[in-house]
Amino acid sequence: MVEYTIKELMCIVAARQLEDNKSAAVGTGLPMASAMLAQQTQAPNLLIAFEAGGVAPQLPTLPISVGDSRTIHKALMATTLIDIMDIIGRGYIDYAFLGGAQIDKYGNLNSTMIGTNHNKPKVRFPGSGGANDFASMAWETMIIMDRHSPRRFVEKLDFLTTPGYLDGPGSREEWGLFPDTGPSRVITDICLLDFHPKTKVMRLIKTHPGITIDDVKKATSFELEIADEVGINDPPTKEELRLLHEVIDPNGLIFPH
Amino acid sequence: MVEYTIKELMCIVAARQLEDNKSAAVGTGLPMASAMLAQQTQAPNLLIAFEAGGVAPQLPTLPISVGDSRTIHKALMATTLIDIMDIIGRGYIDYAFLGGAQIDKYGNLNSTMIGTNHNKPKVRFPGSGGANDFASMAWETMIIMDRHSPRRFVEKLDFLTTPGYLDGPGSREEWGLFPDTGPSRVITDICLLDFHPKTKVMRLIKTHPGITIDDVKKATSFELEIADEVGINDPPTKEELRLLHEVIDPNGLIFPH
Amino acid sequence: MTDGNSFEVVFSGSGENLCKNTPIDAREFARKKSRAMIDKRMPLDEAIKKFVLDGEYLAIGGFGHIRIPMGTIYEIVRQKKKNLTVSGHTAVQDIDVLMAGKCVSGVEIAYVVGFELRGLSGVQRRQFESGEVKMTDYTNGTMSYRLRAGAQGIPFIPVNTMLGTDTMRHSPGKVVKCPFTGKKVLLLPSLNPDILIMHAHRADKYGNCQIDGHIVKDDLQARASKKIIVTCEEIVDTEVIRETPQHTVVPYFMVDAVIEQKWGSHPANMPYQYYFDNPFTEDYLTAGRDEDPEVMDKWLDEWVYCLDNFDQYLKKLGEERLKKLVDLEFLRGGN
Amino acid sequence: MTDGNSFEVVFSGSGENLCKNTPIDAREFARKKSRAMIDKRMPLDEAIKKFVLDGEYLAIGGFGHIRIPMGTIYEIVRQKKKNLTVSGHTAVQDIDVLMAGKCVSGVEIAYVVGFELRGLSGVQRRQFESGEVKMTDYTNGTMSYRLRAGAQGIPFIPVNTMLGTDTMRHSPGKVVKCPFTGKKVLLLPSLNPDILIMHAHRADKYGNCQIDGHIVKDDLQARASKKIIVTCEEIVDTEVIRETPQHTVVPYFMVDAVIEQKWGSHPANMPYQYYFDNPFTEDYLTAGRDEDPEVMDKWLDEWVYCLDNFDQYLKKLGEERLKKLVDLEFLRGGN
Repeated sequence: MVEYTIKELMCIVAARQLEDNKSAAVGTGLPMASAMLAQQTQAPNLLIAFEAGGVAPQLPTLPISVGDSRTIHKALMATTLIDIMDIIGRGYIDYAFLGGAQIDKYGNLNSTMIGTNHNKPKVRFPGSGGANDFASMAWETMIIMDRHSPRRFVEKLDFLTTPGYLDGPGSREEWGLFPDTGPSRVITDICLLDFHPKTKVMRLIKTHPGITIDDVKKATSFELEIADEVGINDPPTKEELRLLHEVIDPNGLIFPH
Repeated sequence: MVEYTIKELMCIVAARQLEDNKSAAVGTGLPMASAMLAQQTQAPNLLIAFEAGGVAPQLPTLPISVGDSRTIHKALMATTLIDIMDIIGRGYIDYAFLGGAQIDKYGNLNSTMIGTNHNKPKVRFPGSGGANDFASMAWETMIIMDRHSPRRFVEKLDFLTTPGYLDGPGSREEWGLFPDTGPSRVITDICLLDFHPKTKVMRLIKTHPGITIDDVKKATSFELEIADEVGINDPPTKEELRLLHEVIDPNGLIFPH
Repeated sequence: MTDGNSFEVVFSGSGENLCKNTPIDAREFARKKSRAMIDKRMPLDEAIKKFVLDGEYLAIGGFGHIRIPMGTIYEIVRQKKKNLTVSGHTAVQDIDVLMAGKCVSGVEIAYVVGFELRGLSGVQRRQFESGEVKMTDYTNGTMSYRLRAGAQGIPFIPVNTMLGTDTMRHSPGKVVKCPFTGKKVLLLPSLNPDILIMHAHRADKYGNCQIDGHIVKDDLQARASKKIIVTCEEIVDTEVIRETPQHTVVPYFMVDAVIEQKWGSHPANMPYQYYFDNPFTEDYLTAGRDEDPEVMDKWLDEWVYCLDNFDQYLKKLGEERLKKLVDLEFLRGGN
Repeated sequence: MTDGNSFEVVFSGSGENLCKNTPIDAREFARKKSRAMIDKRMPLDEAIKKFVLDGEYLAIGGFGHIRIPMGTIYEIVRQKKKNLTVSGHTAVQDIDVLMAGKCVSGVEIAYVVGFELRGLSGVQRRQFESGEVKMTDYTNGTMSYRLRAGAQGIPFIPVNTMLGTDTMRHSPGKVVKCPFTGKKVLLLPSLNPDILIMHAHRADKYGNCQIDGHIVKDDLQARASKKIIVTCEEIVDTEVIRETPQHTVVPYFMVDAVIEQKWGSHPANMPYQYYFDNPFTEDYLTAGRDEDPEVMDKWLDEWVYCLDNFDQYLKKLGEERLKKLVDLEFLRGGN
């Protein structure tokens, strides 16, 4: 049996969600590694765009930042941040690929603060960065949450930084967000979720190996939708792990050897 | 005595109006030639910008168009039309330098049509081009009108393409145009005019040699302000004419030999 | 939704927005395009057949007589496309030939009819003055601002120009007070053309385009438009594009067709490559100014209809003539 | 003014616009600058004394750890500037050093506190969580859109993002229905910073700046800001600029001071020149995370206050260390 870490599994499960011939705007860390892995596996024609202006680089190694010079290495275009935002607004980006600190049942994300007073937060996080823009304007949002726990999968966010389905069905449209957009997948350290097409509530579709449906329910503060048939994510293949360590992150920036 | 044509005189009188260390956005033809002449005479530091994106070129010869490759020849910047517009909107351009088919007493210009029905004009002219943008947003507008006649200096324009002082004092501000902007000079084939600081009505300040105040009044359909002392424009100097023919327009594009 | 403020509209223009696309339509269209690097080379006539449809709203790259896609313009005329609405953002010989070919039923005008220093066009005067072609007037700045809004995917944009003029009154613009500062601004609807035709210095076969010199507005037009046909002086290997990614003006995933067409802007000026063919344009203008419209029809017969394609047009021009335009561009032997 | 329509404001956010400049203020300021080509070279300390004033709104070029003007940042700290409001458009080590030096009283936030993959900053957490520094939240996209509006000279801009979120509720934005299409959009106030500090690859002595690679947002920041201090890796002859005018990102007439400062972005990444100095940043972060704030003060003593200028800082780093960053940038010898 192949040995792997949960972080590797998350990255690999996330990569498997990306279809070929689509495009992704990716954040730092796991989203970036997942998109790169997808290009090496089932989605060779996946177009990757970086917030700071890099479009379709030939990434020599994992960038440490969404702006670093790796993101424009032999790129097809090196442009501006606002041009990337416009390109997303014009409908050319299929996947926004993000993380967050807290998430609610509608896939709304908090990456701004913990606490109740915005002027004096208990913990101050980075804020939106480009996440709100990506999740507002890309067709689908893919979310990676690295610890699935009741404190992170909450009934009510301390701050709604980035839109999921807001208050539920129809709510994005009511506020003026583009039609037919919103989160489509959540990848955590214990499972894979999507959103119920009618209720727009997060729905468990696959657990990671060794995890039960009940484990997931216990790790979640809100009531999840559960798919009629909950599958189990295949563990990483040798080839997926090889690509991750040898091609995507040879220096062990995210995945130490 | 030096021989000259009226067109040469107009270009030279216009050039003399431009101060050093200022900037001008120029249209095709006489405005372009005047700005280039000013650079060769009293305004060596005059910055010239062209609508299509050329900023401060070293013009090898008179461009035939505000976009042609001469306008970016050894330029300091070759950018976009919208960037030039933004630069004007941000207050970096002192002079908009334009022409038109009709003008009224407030310095409003018509370059759109003759007739009463916009959908079926008697004569269709080019329209605004960048003129309305320039005259709306630059600090001062300099206007060259190549035939001073009652049909061109009219009480009421057939179409108000480009703003002067609109309906008179305060009218630009009332419509939301930037404060402290508007036309400052009109150069015609018979005289030089400015605008009365209070009434904003066009005011005769200098005639061309051999022209009387009465000639100007007769050539104008509306009632002009007349300066307390109306001067006479100095005829072109030999040096001004030499520069025009040898340096600015050696190929005789505007000023045939 | 806590606030009941409103935002007074102090003026509404009477003009018609001749482009019916909204940013949401443009998004839906973009969604269907593949993000894969696909070889998009095809013959120009095939590209026009496939992507330029009667009744569409057409945007044209370049400016005035600079870097305009004349090869594509001639082919549209040759195929007798009808009822195009054209974005007239300093439109000169490009729109003139389209109108001579009776392809145009509406124009959003910033600058038309004029050939800058060369005077007015007879073809355009006849068609505009007879009322047979619809017109809505704007300015060069506001046409760019409308494209910038279309490129951003917002339905309108505030501008500081056109205020108080008949250009504003005959546009669809609305004057409002800024809810933050009270300053009045004009709101204009965004613009998302159906199709852009443009001519670049180089592109790869997937459609990554680079332009040398001033971009003018091709970047905005590309981002705002639904479809793009690119002709270019040279098709290059993608590695060439990847060497200077900062130089890429249009990325491949926006582009539908790529055609190598050397001299594709003749008789216009291709910066750093060739200058205007002024005698050609003068002859063309003279034909159009003739009171007898058959004189222009004869010109079109000779230079468009009787030729199968742009290569035949170039052959008819002859190498000597084209070579001279290169000399002019590089200031060898007079203006 | 013929129409009585209105334009409903369906939501108004509660946030404060921390920048008080309007586009009209910015215009008045621009009017007074000379358009002449004047030698604007001066020592960095003099430029900061002259152009960065206590209480001003500061914009910083570059992005995250890329092309940020660190030499200028250290000098601002050395001069103990106070009560700056900073535009936090993916602000990382730049804003962190300013906050460590107690120069900052307010931040318009798109991204702060985080060092991307490297984790959170102790310095920023302490100052934000204590409430001593004012915050208004935005996003990277909307901060750029606000700058685009400031660059255009319009007082607000519609955007398609932030709608329905707390980011919107805590901003000064207003949601309205588009008067042309009925679609709801968020209006945000434009942004015209008092001063931009930026680091370019090259500039001439008049301030014409060129940047290699992705421009990120320096072009917009330059056009929106009242004053600009440029440091650059190399001051070049104006003829070099004139050879590739398409490459010019900021024209001279916007710029107030030009300083040649090789390695001016250290420890950040200068594309095509040098990569991150990761151990340096890690050491810095570790100092900031110490519960004892004196640890950071000691760091500042060592690397800022006890040095007279950036050249001494470079000397302290040593040539070997800097040379290694060039190797890293060109992928010689590992990441």
